[in-house]
Amino acid sequence: MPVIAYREALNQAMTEEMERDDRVFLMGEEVAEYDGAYKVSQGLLAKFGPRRVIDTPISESGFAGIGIGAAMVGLRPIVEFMTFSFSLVAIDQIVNNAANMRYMSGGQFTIPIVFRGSSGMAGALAATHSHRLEAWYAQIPGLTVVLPSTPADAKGLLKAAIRSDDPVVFIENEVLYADKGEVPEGDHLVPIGKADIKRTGSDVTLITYSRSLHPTLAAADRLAADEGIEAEVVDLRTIRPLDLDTILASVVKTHRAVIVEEDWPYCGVGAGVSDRIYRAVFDELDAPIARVAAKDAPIPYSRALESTMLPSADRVIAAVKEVLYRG
Amino acid sequence: MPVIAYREALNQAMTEEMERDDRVFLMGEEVAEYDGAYKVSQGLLAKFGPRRVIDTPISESGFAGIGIGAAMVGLRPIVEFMTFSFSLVAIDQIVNNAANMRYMSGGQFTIPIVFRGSSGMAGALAATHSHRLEAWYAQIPGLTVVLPSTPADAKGLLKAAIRSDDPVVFIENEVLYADKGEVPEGDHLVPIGKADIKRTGSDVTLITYSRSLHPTLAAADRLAADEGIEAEVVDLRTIRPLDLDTILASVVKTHRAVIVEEDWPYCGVGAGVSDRIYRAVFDELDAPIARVAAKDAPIPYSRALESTMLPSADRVIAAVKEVLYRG
Amino acid sequence: MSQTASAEVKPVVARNQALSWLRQMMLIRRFEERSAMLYQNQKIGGFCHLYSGQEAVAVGSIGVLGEDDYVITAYRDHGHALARGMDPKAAMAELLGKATGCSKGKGGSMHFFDAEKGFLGGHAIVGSHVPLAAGIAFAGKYRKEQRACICYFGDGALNQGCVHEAFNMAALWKLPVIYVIENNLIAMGTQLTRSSAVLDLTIRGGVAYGMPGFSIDGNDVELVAKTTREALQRAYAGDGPTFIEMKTYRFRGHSMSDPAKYRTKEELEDAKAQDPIHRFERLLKQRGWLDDATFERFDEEVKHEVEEAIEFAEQSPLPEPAAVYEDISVASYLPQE
Amino acid sequence: MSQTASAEVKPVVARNQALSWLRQMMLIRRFEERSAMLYQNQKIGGFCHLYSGQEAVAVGSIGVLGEDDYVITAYRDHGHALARGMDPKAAMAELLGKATGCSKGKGGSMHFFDAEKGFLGGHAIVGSHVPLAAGIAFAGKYRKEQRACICYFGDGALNQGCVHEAFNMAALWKLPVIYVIENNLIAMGTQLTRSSAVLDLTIRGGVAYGMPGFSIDGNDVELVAKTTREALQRAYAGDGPTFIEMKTYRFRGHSMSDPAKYRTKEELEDAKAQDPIHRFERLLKQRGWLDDATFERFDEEVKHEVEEAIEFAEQSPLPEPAAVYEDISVASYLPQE
Ligand SMILES: Cc1ncc(C[n+]2csc(CCOP(=O)(O)OP(=O)(O)O)c2C)c(N)n1
Ligand SMILES: Cc1ncc(C[n+]2csc(CCOP(=O)(O)OP(=O)(O)O)c2C)c(N)n1
Ligand SMILES: [Mg+2]
Ligand SMILES: [Mg+2]
Repeated sequence: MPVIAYREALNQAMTEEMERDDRVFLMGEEVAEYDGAYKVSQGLLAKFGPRRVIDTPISESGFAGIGIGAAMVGLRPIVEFMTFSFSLVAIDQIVNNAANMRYMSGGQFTIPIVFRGSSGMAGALAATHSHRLEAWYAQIPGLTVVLPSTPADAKGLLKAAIRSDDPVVFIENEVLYADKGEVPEGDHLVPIGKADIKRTGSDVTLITYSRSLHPTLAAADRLAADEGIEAEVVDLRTIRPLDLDTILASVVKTHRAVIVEEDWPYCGVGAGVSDRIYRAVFDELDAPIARVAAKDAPIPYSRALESTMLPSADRVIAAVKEVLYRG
Repeated sequence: MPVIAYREALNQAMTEEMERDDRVFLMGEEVAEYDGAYKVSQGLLAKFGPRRVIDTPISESGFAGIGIGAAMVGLRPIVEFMTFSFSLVAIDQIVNNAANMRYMSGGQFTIPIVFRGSSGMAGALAATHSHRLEAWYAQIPGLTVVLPSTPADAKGLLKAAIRSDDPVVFIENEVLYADKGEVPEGDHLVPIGKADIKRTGSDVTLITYSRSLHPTLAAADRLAADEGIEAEVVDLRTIRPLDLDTILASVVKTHRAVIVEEDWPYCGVGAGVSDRIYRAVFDELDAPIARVAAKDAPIPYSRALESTMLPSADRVIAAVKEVLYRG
Repeated sequence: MSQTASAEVKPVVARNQALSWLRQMMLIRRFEERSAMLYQNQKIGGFCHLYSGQEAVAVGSIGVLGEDDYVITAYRDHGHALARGMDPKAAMAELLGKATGCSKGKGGSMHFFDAEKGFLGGHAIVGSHVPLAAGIAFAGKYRKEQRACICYFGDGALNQGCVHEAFNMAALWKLPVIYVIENNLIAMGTQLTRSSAVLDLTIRGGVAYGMPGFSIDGNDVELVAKTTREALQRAYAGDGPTFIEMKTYRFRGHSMSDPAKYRTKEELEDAKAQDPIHRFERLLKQRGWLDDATFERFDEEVKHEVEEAIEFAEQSPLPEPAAVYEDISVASYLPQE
Repeated sequence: MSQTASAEVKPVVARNQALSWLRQMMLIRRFEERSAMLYQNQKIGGFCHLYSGQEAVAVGSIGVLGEDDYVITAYRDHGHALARGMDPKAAMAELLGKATGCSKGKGGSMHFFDAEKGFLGGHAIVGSHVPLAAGIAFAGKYRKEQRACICYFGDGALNQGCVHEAFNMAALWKLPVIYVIENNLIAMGTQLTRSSAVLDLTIRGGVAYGMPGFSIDGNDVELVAKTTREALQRAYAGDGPTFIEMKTYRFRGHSMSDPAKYRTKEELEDAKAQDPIHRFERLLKQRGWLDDATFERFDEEVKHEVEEAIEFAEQSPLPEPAAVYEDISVASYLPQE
């Protein structure tokens, strides 16, 4: 299987789907002539021309709305946010128009659109440019929220997202763009709404998604090597709808869980997932579910501070020891 | 003590604080000549004149930003959103400018501003006009988030919010505006960050805030009368920072908890609070924490449907029976 | 580029068309009057914004569209929906929150939809549908169809930022969209003079983006039709968007809960003297196209039609409780509870 | 209302002032050149947007402000901060993420702040500070102070909706704000022709809101000063906002990570031939206000100053880990973890 980078996997997904379906087009800041701020759309303008690969002004609310309007009448837009931090100025469109339209029209209009772009703490970008908004989007009925962690998932999930008839918030991670991995060629689809066990284990369940998968896997390896603790790592991949079945099957097996994410801890995805686990299998839990998340502070510029915000393998290991009641 | 309506309590708070401090002013749509879309600012223009009570165009992002700018240089704005549903178009200003400014400037600028307005399912307003955004704001470090449930709290908390040197998101509820209650005259202040036990009990802890307090109290009365179950009702009042001490003291006493709110269940305040309870006092809980929240769907127009979304006393009672393992 | 189109070039349509427009305006008026009563009787809930006084705008402009063109508007949407041919029964049932409503009772007054008629809603966040309109027009251009989108919004909406973002892109990309600002001189209780730094709105909406801009009497249904038709031709020809300010007046409060204390009785009386329905009635009579009997007949017919709609709505079932979870997604919906 | 101010009226300031402006421009240039190197050595992280080529805008306009006036800008903020008198040490320490930085290492390149100097930031969400500027000006008016706010932003920012919302209110309420668009003809990789439906930006920013609008050569520091001073007088007099398009050019890529493939070498060379620093140097020499020795001395001085700043920054401590939780709120902060 070819080994390619996460950004190329995304590029392949868009290329293949655009070849397959003329209704699919890409729109956003710098996606065309610049080949994408992060080069995810490299070569697409050359291949598909300016009708289908469209540079926009810095008007997120406007072009998100244009995408939604186009989707109302049957096109299938991919709208790129240079980063999801900038989706804050367009969030009314996403929530009130993309997510609500089908409902408010009694099912008459569907919005087959993908909002995609990078996200997270990408390295000294400071408070305005490091948002992780997945919990906000996950709260909204009508949206599907996907966060791939590997190149293969990135390709398969983006293809599935583009084929979805519902609005999908597809959140990439800037730090992952250069990550390489095996990616099936051609029609590789990963189903939306299915979590993936990225490592099996029996002692504790580590639940994570996106970039945080990587320190989590690193922690699992070290736990196995150093402590003989076998952690099962569940990569959520889709956080709305949540694949609760996969999570519960693992927790029922291990009786202990840690949730690892890059977001703030209060009222975020981690809390949302932990609440659902408790309500489903409270009696199966031998310890409270531990959390590894960003510190509850705006994201600082200085790397010296920023690095302490991120979930690290060390922090994951400490949390695992906590739920295993091991000093 | 005089009995006045929630809206009058808010009006008193603004009036008193504006009398006390010339830096305080009110700005928003229809706050002046119209006396407020919900009459919360009734009479303020007449009393304070157009310098301090300012009608704006329909430009939420713009006037939120104007408020923040004015706060940067020492004024103390009250910015009214006609409803918080409309804060979606201004949320970038609130998150990136109001909440982050102090941090990003290394403490040089403070933003003493209050964003206030109604919220929630106000009766057949449908999906775009019924948002409950408290969980989103509660997630943001740098913001204080307050939701009063009674006229007395409305007055005391709004006065405290106006005197706060930090940005406060002050979320009222349209359905509560006409509710009456005893409200102390003059300098009545309710501390931010303190929950309030609105009813004592020993069998179960009911945690709630804003409008949902009322069906919760009704449920508690019926539970006592019909079933001999004594519920303790904790009104959070402030959801950021959360008064975890008060919550935990109650849960440690009752060993069971139900969280009642008008918001969607996934990744919201209820999940955020339950996660923190479990992590603090897991071993004290005799049952998983139950949730009563809006159904996970956009808010429908038809009252026939909308009414089923709201937390009702019946739903609270059912949840209490669940955590008490009573059929 | 701001131009005041002259009102002389009438008649712009044949007699039958003109009569049907008059009748449509009367239907809308009657529909609104009865809606007001039903609201007062609490049969209709939520926010209900009536269109009375502005009928010439919707009827004259939608009247010249092709079947394939699209219509999108704000929350004051009953008039546009009916002008586009929505069945009054489905409209009234929606107001009553019934399963047979045009949005199955889920949208309500502010969120009417009718996919079959190319009526793309009723949108209640001020200004938020203005980008949608550009996107709808974009799709037409993308598919190389001859298809335009007409988009209505109020004078107050010009103060929402996304409106300007959309104007710029619509103009930059020459999208086939017709932007109609229904300038009724007020946004809720805020007079235009207190909300806009510039009072000639074609400057803010047209000139600023290099769009052809027109400011016309929106209570003159034929002038509305003529100006819209020209804009439609520009759209079809690939010449891009047009901005039309249509000056009008709303007879009712902003919504049913607004006592409208911000204006005097005299102001309202003066405006009603310019009632677009009566103006058109008089004109058609002068022209010899309408007689009293026909007018009376129209009046009876629309009354009957609206009563039938009410009857239908009243008799219709409420949505089933399970409907809460329907129409959320095309994929089978899994509530996250 | 769009006017092209003429460039004849020089000199607009006394010799000492002019020399200090030249020196300031040189300081900024040097600061940026060294920042670029430090970025390449990974001493500076994140996004770093250099100001080289645009110095005349910041220096000429800030140069005529009073001490009490306020300055606010976007993420390309080093030049404005230094022009306003920020200590290069604090600026450089910020870039290096040090505790001694102007924002204690928490803001970084895009978020410089200096309360003492009335420098209200560095703001990185495009357009988002444009409403803040109106609010800052609002406060001055509210307190009846003679105090204006100058606000810089790029040509690309004109496409953000909140900018238009702010323009309208600033004009409507006659706020003492000076809006300066630094039109360097490009936003990241998007040329103005591909982002704006109208190329005369005074139409979109001035005319559309009834603000006096000027379009000037932003590389002419004295013209910049003169035009700004007139705007300042309008602001002080209570005549409201002014919109000034200053045409300029950035010599560097959009940020340090941009190879700037969207332009030719020739285009860049042509622009550099118009380097505002060299233009001003030549002018001052022609005028007899500057000799080679003084220029050399300035060059040495600013080099030294920047090296000192780097030295200071390098030697400064990183923020303590506990600093993560500091400066979040005035009330004692309780992390919600
Ligand atoms: C973003 C947003 N802000 C505020 C409101 C509340 N609101 C609804 S209609 C309206 C007035 C709109 O006036 P205008 O655009 O002139 O339209 P008209 O009602 O006159 O038809 C306001 C303030 C809203 N729906 N959305
Ligand atoms: C809302 C938002 N969208 C996108 C970006 C990413 N971005 C940063 S600067 C920039 C270009 C801005 O160009 P312009 O306003 O002309 O200023 P210049 O960089 O030329 O000084 C873009 C797209 C952002 N920071 N904020
Ligand atoms: Mg209006
Ligand atoms: Mg630029």
